Amino acid sequence: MREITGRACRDLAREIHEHSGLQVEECYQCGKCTAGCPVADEMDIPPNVVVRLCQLGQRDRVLGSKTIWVCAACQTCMTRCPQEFDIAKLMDALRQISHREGRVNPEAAGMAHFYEAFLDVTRRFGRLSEVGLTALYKMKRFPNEVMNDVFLAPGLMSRGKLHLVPKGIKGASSVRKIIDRCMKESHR
Amino acid sequence: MKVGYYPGCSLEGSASDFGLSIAKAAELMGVDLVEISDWSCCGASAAHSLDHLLSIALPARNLALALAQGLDQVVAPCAACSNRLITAQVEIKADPDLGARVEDIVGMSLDGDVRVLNMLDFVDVYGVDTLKEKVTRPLEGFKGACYYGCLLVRPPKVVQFDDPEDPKSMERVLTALGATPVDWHFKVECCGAGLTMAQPKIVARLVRDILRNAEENGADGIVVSCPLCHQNLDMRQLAVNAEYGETHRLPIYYLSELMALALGASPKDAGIDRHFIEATERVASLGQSGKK
Amino acid sequence: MERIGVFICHCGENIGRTVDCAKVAETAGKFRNVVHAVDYKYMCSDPGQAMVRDAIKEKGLTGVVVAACSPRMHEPTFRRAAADAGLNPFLCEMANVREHCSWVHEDVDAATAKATDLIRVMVEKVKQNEPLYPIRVPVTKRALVIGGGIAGIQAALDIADGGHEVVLVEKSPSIGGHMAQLSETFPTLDCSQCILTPRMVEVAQHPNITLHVYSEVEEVNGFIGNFEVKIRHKASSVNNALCTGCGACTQVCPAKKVPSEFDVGLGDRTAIYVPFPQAVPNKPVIDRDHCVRFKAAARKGLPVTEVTTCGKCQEACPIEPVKAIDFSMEDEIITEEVGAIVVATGYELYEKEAVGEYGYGKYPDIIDGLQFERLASASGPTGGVIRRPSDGEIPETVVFVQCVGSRDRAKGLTYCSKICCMYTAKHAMLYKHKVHDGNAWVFYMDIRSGGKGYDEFVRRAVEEDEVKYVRGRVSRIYPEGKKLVVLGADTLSGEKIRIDADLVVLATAISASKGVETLAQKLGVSYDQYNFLSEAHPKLRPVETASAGVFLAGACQAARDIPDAVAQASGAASKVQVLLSSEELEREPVVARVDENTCVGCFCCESVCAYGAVERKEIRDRSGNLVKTLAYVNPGVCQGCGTCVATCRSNSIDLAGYTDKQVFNEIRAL
Amino acid sequence: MAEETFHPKIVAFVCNWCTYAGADLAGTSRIKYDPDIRVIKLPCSGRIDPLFLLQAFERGADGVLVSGCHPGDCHYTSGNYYAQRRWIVFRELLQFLGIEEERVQFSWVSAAEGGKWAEVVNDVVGKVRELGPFTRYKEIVR
Repeated sequence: MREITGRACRDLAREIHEHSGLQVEECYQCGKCTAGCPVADEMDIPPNVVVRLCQLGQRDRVLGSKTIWVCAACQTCMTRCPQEFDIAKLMDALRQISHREGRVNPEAAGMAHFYEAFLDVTRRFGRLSEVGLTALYKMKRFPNEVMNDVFLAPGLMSRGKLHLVPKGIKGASSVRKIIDRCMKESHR
Repeated sequence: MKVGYYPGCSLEGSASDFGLSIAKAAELMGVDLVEISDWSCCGASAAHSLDHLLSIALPARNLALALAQGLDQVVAPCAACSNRLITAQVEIKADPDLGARVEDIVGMSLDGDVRVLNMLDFVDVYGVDTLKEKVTRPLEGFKGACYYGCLLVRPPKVVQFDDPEDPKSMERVLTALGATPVDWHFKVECCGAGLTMAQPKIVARLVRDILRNAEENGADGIVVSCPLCHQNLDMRQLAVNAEYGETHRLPIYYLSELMALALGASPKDAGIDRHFIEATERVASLGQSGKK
Repeated sequence: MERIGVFICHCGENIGRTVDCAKVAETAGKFRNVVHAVDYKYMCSDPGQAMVRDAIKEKGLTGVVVAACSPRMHEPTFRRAAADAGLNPFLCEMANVREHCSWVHEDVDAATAKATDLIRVMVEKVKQNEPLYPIRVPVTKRALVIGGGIAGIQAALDIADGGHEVVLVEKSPSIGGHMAQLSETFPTLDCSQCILTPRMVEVAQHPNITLHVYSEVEEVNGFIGNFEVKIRHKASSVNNALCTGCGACTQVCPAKKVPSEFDVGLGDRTAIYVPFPQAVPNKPVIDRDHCVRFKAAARKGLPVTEVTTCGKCQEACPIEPVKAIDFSMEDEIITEEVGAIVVATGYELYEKEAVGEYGYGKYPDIIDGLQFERLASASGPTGGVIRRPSDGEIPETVVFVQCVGSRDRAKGLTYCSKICCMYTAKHAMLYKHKVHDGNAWVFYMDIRSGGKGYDEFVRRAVEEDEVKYVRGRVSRIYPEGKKLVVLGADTLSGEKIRIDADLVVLATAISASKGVETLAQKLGVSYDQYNFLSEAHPKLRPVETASAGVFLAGACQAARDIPDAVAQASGAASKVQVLLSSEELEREPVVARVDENTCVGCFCCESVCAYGAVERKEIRDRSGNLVKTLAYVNPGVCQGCGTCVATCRSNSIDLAGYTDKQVFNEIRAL
Repeated sequence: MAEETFHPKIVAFVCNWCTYAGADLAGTSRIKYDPDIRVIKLPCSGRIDPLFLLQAFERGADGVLVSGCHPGDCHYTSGNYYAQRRWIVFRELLQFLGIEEERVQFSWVSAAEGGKWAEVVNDVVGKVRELGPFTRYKEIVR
C-alpha cells in the first residue's frame, strides 16, 4: 500500500502552485481531459489520474510517469475542462521538474532527448535546423533507434526542404546567452 | 500594405514550400513582408517542455527585435511560432515581474505593442473581400477540408482566435478563393506533430484518423496553415499506409499555396510541386476558364 | 430627560471573540443619558430578554439599544421585549456589532472601538426616536398566480380550495407546463399526463379560479395586501366565449409545418393550433407569425381584415351567426386587484446549441431531455416508439450524458441541476423497456439521488435494466457515417471509452426562464446571477421573497423535481392564505409625513414618489374658499423609502423612524 | 520612512434592502475588511440628503461612502435613481467646494454581493488613506 499523507498532499499542491500558479484542488475528477486526450491510450497514467495523484501528493509517481512526456501539448484537455483547470500547463510543469531532477521515465526518454537536441541546435545556431536536430537526436538515441527509420531526409533534400549546413545568425551568441541564463536561473 | 514577417525555422527547412507560397501570395496581394532582421528560434514545444522562463525569453527576443525595428504587426505563419509569441506576450502582460526579468535576460526592451498575426489573422487584416477581388483563377470545384490543428485555436483564452471547437475563418478564405470547404469533423483534432520523431506510431494513428475523416467527407485535399501539420499529414501518409496497409494519397495544401494559385501563380511557383503526396495534378487545371 | 439602556450581546463567542464586550459596556455606561449598560452571553435568550424587560421597568428607560446581530435577525425579538415591558417598540434600536463588526474584523482593539462607535450612534439616534404605532391597511382577499405549470396549478388550487379567489396567468395557450410534456415520472413511472390532466381540468372548472392563458403580467403596482396588476391578454384571434373547441379550424389550416413547441421541434403543428390534445382551455390560438393570412397582410402592409388570402379556418368554423375566429382581435389589457402574488414561472433547458464539443446542436440525433420525453410519450410524435429524428430508425445504442452545462464553470453554470440524475435513469429505463436488446450508456460524474425511493430507482436501472453507467464526462461527439462517435472516459478504470451511438441524449442544465428578470423587477423581487429568483431566507423563509406579499413556487427559485415543486407551491399557498385570512394588515409605521405649516405645494414629492402615495389636499377657509393646496402622504400607500423627504425643497416632509433629527444625531455621534 | 498607518473616519450611508443586507452577507460569510468604516442605515439611497454628507464632513469625517441597490433593483423601484441624480449634482458642489471627489464614493452593492461590499469598503478606505486626513472643511465653510 502506498503512503498517502496530508503533508505530502499539501507540499506537492504548494510546489505546483508556486511553480505555475495552478490549484490542483480545482480538478473535480470528471475525466473529460482523459476522454478527449488524443494520446491517452499510449499513456501509463491517464491525465485525470495524473491530477488526482498530484492531489494525493504522489510526487514520485507523476514525475516518473510516461504520461507527462507522451502528452502532445495539444491543449484539448484545458480547452474543454469544465473547471477551467489548465492541465496542459500542469503537464509542462511536471515535465520541467521531472527533467530538472533527472527523473525522466526511461521509456519516455525519447521525447526528453528530442527536446534537448532541439534546444542544443538552437543554442548553437540561434535557429533550428532539421538536419542538426535529427543528427543530434539520433546520436542521443543511438542505438535505441536506427538512423533511417523516421526522418525522410533524402526526400526532403531532393525537394529543397533541407539545408545540410544550417544558416547561423548574427545573434546566435545572444541566443546562447539567453538559453544558458534561463537554465541557470531555473536550476537555482 | 507593409507588414512585419517572422518566418520561423521550419519555413527555411522542411516547410520551404510554405515560405515560397507566402512570398508569392504576398507579392500578388501587393503586400510587402518586412522580415524581422536576425530573428531567432521561438523554442516551440521544446522550450515550454523543459523550461518555462526560456519558453518566454526565446519568443521575447524576437518581439523585442520587431519593436526595435518599429513593426506594429508581425505575421508568424507557423502556428507554433505565432502561438508561442502570443503566449509570451500574454504572460508578460499578466506578470510585470516576469516581463522585467525577461527584458534583463534578453537585454532588450519589450515596451510597445506589436500584434502577432497567424496566416488567417493576416488575411483578415488584409481583407477577405480585397483578396476575393484579386482572384484571377477561382478554384472552382475544389473541395477542401480546412484543418486548423491545435495551435491556431488553443488555448482559446490566450490565442483568442475564432471558435475553438468549430472555427470558420479558413473556410471563409477558401470560399473567397472560389473553392468549396467541406463539412468535416477533425478540424481541431491533434495530429501529434510534436511527437513526430520520438513517437512515430502514435503519430501514424492520429494522422490516419484525420485523413480518413477528410476522405469520408469527400475532400479533394486537406488545407492547412501550419508547417508542422503539413509535414505530418504530407510526409507521414506513406508511413500510415505502411503501418495500416492502406493507400491514402490525399494532397495536403498550405492555404497560402491555394491563395497564390488563385491569384494567378503556377503550382510550381506556389511550391505545390514540393510535396510528398502529389498535389499539383488536382489543382493544375483549376480556374483556367475564369482566367482573365 | 432621556434614560437610555444599552445591552451588549456576546452571541456566545461570535461577538465576544473579537469585541471586548465588557469594556464596551463600561464605556457605553459613560455615554450621556445612558443610565444602564450591561453585557451578556446571549441577549436573545429568555434570560437575556428578561434583562431588557426588567431594566426598562426598574430604571424607567425611555430608550433601548441592543448591540448584537443584524436587526434583520432579532429587531422584532427585542422590540417585542420592549413592548412587553410597556415601552413603545420603536424606542428600541439595534447596533449591528456582529455582521458589521466582529465577523468581519480580526483586530480586537479596532473591533472593540468600532462596536463602541456603532453603539454611540444608535444611542444618539434613539434619543430622537418617538413612539410610533403600526398602520393598518385593508387586504384584498384575492391572489395572483403567475405561471400555469404544476407549481402554479398546485398553488392556485390550494388557495382556491381555501375559499379565496385566484387569478392564474399563463403565457402559453394552455396550462400544464413542462410536466404535460413528460412521458412517465420517476421514481414510480406513472404516466405524467394521467396524474396532471385531472388537476388541469380542476383549475378550469374551479369557481374561485379565473384563468388567463396566452397572457403575461405587464405591470405591477401597489404593495402587500393591495396590488394592482395589469395583464396583457395576447390576441389569440379566437373568441373563447364562442369557441367550442371542435377543432374544425385546425384541420383545414394550410400552414401545417410549424415546429411544435410542445414536441420541442420533433413534431409539427398548424398555424391555428391547440398545443396538445389535453390542453386547458381546449381552445385554439392563431400563431400570427406563421398564419398564411397574417403573413400576406404583413407583406401587403394592409390590416388583416382587408386581405382575402386564406381564411379557411374562419370558413370552417361552425359557430353561427358570428364566427368564433376573429382576425381583427387585438391585445387586451386586463387589470386585476389582488392581495398576494405567487410566482411560479418555472424553468427552461440550457441550450444544447451552446455546447461546441457536442456539435452546437448541429446533429439531429443529439437531443435534449425534453425531446426524449416526447419520443417516449405515447402522445408524442412517434407514438411512444423511440425513433431517432434523422431517419426514424430505432436506435440500437443510446448514450445519455449528464451534467451538460451544469456544474460547468467554463459554461458559466456552476450549480447542480438536481433532477438530471433521476430523469436520465428514467430515460435509460424507458428506452430499455421499449428496446429490450438495446444498449443504454449513461455518462455521469456523481449520482445525486437523494429522495424517497430515488436511489433504489437508479439501482434498478443498473441492476435490473442493465443500463451501463460510466463515471466520466464526455469530451466530444461527432458523426461518422450513420453513427455518432461519443468520446468519453471511465475514471474508475482509467479507460478512455469510444461508443458509436445511434442517439445521444444530453441532460442539459435547468436554467431560469428567459425574461424572468424583467418580471422580477416589476415585482421588486431580487434574483441571483443565474436569474433564479431569491427567497427571503435560504432556510427559514424559503417561499417568501424580500418583497412582502410576493411568494415563490417551483423551479423559478431553483431546479426542482415535481414533488418538491408541489410541496413548495402548497407552502406558498398556505402563506398566501395566512395573509388573506386577516381583514387588515399591520404595517411598519415607517412612512413620510408632511408638515402642513411649511409645505409650499410645489409637489416635487409627488413627482418622485414611485407609489403615487402623495395626494393633493385642499385647505379651505370657513367660507369654503380654497386657501392653498398641500401635499398629503397616504400612509396606507407610502412604502417609506424617503425619496420625497430628500427631494422636498421646503424641508417639509420627514420620514418616521428616519427623521432628519435622528440621522443628524447619528452623524454627530461619529 | 516609517509612519503608523492613518485610520480615516469614513461614514457609509447605505440602503436597508441591498447594501445593508450585502454587508450582512459579508458578515455571515466572514469576509474580512478594513474596520475604518461606520455604517448609517437608511431605508433607501433615495432618502440620503446631501446635507447628511456635508454634516459628516463637518463632524470630521475623512471620507463618505454612499451605496444603494443596483439600477433597476431598487426595493422602492426608483429611489436609487433619484439618489444617483442627486449625487451628480452633489459632485459638482464638491468640486465647487474644492473637496477631492475621491473622498465621496458612490457604489451599487446588492444583497447578494457580500464580497463586493468588502472590496468597496477596502477601496474607499485605501483611497482616503492616500489622501490623508480631511482638514479643509473648516476652512471651506468659514
